Amino acid sequence: MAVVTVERKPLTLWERTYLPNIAAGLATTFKRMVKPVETLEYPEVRPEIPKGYRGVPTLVYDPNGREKCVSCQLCEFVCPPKAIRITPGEIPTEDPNAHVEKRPQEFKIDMLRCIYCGMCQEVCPEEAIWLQQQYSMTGYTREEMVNDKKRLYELGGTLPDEHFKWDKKKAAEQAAAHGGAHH
Amino acid sequence: MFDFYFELPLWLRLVLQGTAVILVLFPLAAACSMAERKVSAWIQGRPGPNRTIAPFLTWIPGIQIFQKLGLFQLAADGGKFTFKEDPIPGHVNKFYFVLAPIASMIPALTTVAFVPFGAYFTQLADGTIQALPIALTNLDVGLLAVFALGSLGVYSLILAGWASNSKYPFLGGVRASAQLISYELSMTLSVLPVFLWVNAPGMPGTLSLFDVVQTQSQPGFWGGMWYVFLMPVSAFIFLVALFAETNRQPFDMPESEADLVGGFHTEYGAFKWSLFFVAEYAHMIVGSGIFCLLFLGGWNPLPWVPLQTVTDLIGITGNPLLSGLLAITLFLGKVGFFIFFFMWVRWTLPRFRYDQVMKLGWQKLLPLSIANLIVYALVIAWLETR
Amino acid sequence: MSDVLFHLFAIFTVACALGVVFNKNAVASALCLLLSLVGVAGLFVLLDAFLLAVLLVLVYAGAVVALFLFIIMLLDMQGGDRKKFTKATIFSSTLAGGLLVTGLVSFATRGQLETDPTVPVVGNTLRAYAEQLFTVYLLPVQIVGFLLLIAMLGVIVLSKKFEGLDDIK
Amino acid sequence: MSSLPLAALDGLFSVSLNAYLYLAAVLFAIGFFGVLLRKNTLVIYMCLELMLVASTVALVAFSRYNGVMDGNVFVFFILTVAAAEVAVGLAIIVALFRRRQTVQVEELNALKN
Repeated sequence: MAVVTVERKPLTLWERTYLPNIAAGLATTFKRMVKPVETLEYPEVRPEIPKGYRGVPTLVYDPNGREKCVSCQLCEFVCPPKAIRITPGEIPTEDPNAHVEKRPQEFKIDMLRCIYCGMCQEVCPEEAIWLQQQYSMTGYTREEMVNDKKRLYELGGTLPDEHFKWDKKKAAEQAAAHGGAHH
Repeated sequence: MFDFYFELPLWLRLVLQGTAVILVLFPLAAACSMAERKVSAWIQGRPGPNRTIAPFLTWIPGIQIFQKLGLFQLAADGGKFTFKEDPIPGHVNKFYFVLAPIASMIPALTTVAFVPFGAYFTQLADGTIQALPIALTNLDVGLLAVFALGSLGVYSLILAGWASNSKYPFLGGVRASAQLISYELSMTLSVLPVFLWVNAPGMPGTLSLFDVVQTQSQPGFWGGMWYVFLMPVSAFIFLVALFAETNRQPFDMPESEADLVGGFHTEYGAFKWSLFFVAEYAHMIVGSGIFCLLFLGGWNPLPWVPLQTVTDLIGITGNPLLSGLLAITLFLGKVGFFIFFFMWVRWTLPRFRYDQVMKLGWQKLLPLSIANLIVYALVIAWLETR
Repeated sequence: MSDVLFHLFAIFTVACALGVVFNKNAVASALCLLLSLVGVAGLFVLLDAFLLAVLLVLVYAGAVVALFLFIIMLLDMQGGDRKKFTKATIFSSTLAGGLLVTGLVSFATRGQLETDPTVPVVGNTLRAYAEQLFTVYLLPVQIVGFLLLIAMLGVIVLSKKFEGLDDIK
Repeated sequence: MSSLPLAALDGLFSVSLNAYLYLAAVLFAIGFFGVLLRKNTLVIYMCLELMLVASTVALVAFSRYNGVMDGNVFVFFILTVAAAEVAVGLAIIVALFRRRQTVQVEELNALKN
């Protein structure tokens, strides 16, 4: 590779006093000073959270109000700091969602351990756990910093769903049962 | 109206005047610390301290302006400094450790005595208007006295550094002594052309700061000219040396938060530390005041527009009180701009390394100021013999 | 009142001067010297020599003592004198000092000195000093200027590091 | 020049010249005593300065009481010479310290014997 030597122009006497550069610097800082401030008055003015922000992990309902989590425990398994603890539970047969078979009995995320890596969201086959826009978790005790199932759903709310995979499965089963009777 | 005042004994009047000036200077120095925080914030695109407010005052309409300006933060800081626990580390030399911050206040407050803040006009019996200085003392050797007392300020820094008995403060103290001696030379030499000019034959032979301003408020092109136009190099050297003498960035070698933790005041806290702080700002105020008096026409509003033109225009020349107030306002306005300039420069220029500070002082500024002095001496001599 | 001020300043100056001599710590000695000089400046003011008072503070207190402190810190001396004074030293120096005081005081009292306190103040203006310095004392001024130049050169030479010289030790 | 003459405070300039001379003598003797007594070169230097200052007190007092300027002008020269002397002296002390690691006069005895 050819080496190109760039001739550096020697500074003139006027430039060597650094006065022109000092004046330019003063002008820059002064311009900066008359511009409006760039910080937000935080508790009153909240920053605009961009889409895809990875905040606190939460659990979500689908638009029908069904818990999406099926307690497969993949997130618990993949979680690097082991912040997630899931107690799986059966869904009783009289429940309208009985065809999903399982849902978490208890779902705890220890926010003192969570590193906001988003792997739980990545791994979830049901798109049930989402890192949403909530970015500030505070509490007075260690216990307060552990989000249980109720709190996780409170934080998560309902997200739109395009797949309705369990409904489709139920419909398919029913159709199969029906069709089977016909054929 | 104020006759009763002039009937008081001299010593009582002096004490009252001195107290009044200190009572003005102290809050002014404290206000500078808040100004510093606000200006720093604005330059960095932040609003700065704007939340603190005394809860029992919130009902007053318009008080939010002071809240936004951080005035209550200032009061809170002052309260904190006063009432906070003030531990003395076990390894220090206690007597000198306590003495140092007190010693720092002495030159800071005494130099003010020699600075005239303004002038007022009185009508003499024969109808001529005479300007009189508003100052504690109008010494013939006023400027020298300010330099002399100001140069004592270095001892508090040396003492603090030495008494702290710890590496970084010690280095800060040593740096302070070397830096302040180095720059004092250029500073003193830089003002000599001004006094050569003022003391030229036909001019009042004096070192008084008031008379320097008076020579800048004459009618005519040469009479009304501010010395910053006449002697820009002098003004520049004086300004740079002033930055070095007040330990402001980019010459903050004694403090050097970057490399010496806090320099000479590393071991200090609470009230003692705040005394150093106030002393530094008081030095800044007095230094800017001297600069304004020497080079920026003191209390004259504009170059070639002396104060008396303005007072004549609005018809308060005969009123000592109003003309005096106007002069003080103009002067303090200029000083305020300089305080702002100090802060402005702080966030513009990078800090020097210590060897660069020494090199600049001895190898650049000192020869420059000597050359400047010689040139002006020759020019003034030539003008005289012409 | 100037009587009272004189006594105050005199006692202050002498006490601080004694502090210079008797302080074990060199830094404390230097600070005592500083205070003593301030006292002398006060005396100058009482004698209506304002310019000299200011110059004394500017040159001596501002620069010389600061230089002393700088050197003391640069050399980082622990304490002042390492060895205790011998009795002979103390005795002989006290004797010499006492003799000097006696001699000077007797000399000062014996002469017929003009002590008229109503002499008008002359020449506390800058102009008076300047006229004296640049007319009567012009040659001394130039000689002193030359001396300063030589001193500066001497200091620069002295503070250079000499290479290739072996230690005398 | 109308700067506050302190004597005007009570309208009487009552201290006699002898008082100033005594003071100068005592100051000079203290400096001399210090030069003889102390072992630290720097302190000896300070005592020398004290002696010089004592002489300036006498000069200024003479000048004031005789109504002449010469004593005051002499103080100028004394100040200048003292400043030069201190600069050179301290440079010598630093050079000495570099070489011998001490500033105690008793240990600086290379010329002895």
